[in-house]
Amino acid sequence: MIDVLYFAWVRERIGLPREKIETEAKTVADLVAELRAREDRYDLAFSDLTALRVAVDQTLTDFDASLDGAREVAFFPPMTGG
Amino acid sequence: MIDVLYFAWVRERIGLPREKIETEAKTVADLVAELRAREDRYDLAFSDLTALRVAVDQTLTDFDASLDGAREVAFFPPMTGG
Amino acid sequence: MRISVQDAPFDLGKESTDFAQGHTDMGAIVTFTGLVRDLPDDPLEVMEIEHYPGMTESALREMAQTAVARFSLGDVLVIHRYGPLYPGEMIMMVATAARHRKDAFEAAEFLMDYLKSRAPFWKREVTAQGADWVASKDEDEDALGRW
Amino acid sequence: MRISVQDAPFDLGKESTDFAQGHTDMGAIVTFTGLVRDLPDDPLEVMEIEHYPGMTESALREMAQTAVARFSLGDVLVIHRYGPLYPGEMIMMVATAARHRKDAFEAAEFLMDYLKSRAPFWKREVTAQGADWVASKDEDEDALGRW
Repeated sequence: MIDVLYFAWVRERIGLPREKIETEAKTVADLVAELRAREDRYDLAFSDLTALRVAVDQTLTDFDASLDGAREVAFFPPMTGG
Repeated sequence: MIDVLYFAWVRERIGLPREKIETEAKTVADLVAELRAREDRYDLAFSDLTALRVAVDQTLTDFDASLDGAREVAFFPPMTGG
Repeated sequence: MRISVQDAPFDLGKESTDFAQGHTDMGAIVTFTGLVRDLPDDPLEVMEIEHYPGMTESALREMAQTAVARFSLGDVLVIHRYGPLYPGEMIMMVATAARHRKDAFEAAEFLMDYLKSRAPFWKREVTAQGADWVASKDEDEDALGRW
Repeated sequence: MRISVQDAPFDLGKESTDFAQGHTDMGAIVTFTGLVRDLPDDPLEVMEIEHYPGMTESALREMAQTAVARFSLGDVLVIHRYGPLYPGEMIMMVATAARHRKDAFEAAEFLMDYLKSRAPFWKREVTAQGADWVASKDEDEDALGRW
């Protein structure tokens, strides 16, 4: 069981800010593939990975990062702070 | 007649902050030569021109600058503001 | 070091004074303040800032610690707001204290460059025409190449 | 644009707040503040700053005008004190307002680099061992090569 969080327009497209997901995914990319297979709104949200960023357990990482031991994965667009 | 001003250690070496000088000097360098010929304290103050800066009518310039029409000449060490 | 992620406004004057008075062994203090621009002809009604509670604080703290080590800072302050912000309001500030001005300036620029592209904040602009998420700028990503 | 050469202390907080509030059409405000370092083991008793009345104001104004044009500033503030200054006191500040952070930072650094070597101020440090004029640093002169 893993907490999956969505921010900004990813949250809007998927329609919720967070959910718990039962998954055997080994990597972020595996998890993305599972999510895209679920429903069109996920497929649309993840259609261009170059427009997305991912954090595992609140640390920025890549889509090929391992989910071994991960408790929280977050997807969001490039940050625009400051 | 020209106003000559001294700042920082130049003022201390010469022993006064400003004086009026009757001169026919064409350039700052000519004026410096006149002053050095006056007294040891001037000769000492102007002994190393690389350690000095000059402003004519409140604008930084060089020692070969003309004094044509100048009303005020100031001698001082490199600035240390900020 | 103080990191604050807050919805409430902050007092730039008080923060600047407190920061400077706390570090009189440092000769140079730099502050940067970012504001929601208030342009008479601009249709912006409100800017909404979303963030990632938990990660935001830890990401800012890590950036600040990196800056302290890299630029020999005596101290650093980062305040960043979230929620609805209206034109003219202050969005965020950073302050750096160092012995020499070069370190204080570079540390503040380093923090701003990282904060722009690596701290989990997202801006949404609401105008009469609707609402849009602010797109990240290539130049902001490129700015990181400097460090 | 405000240029002030004064012996009286200034209030960094009030100056920062006033400057920022006056320029809400600008997205970025940078301030630099220089202080007399107050080090417990340092023998400095007082720093005396001499200046060239008349030329100081015009030199600072010219630098500020150059910065406004070169970095598209919305405004600039320069305050510099003279006279005796004690450890912990603020010597001077500059503030710059620009649409974007890069201009605000660069303008503040430009002003500081010029102010250090081209504004007619001279510092004298008084310690238990006596008094000495502060020597100019080659690195300050070199810093001007950047602009």
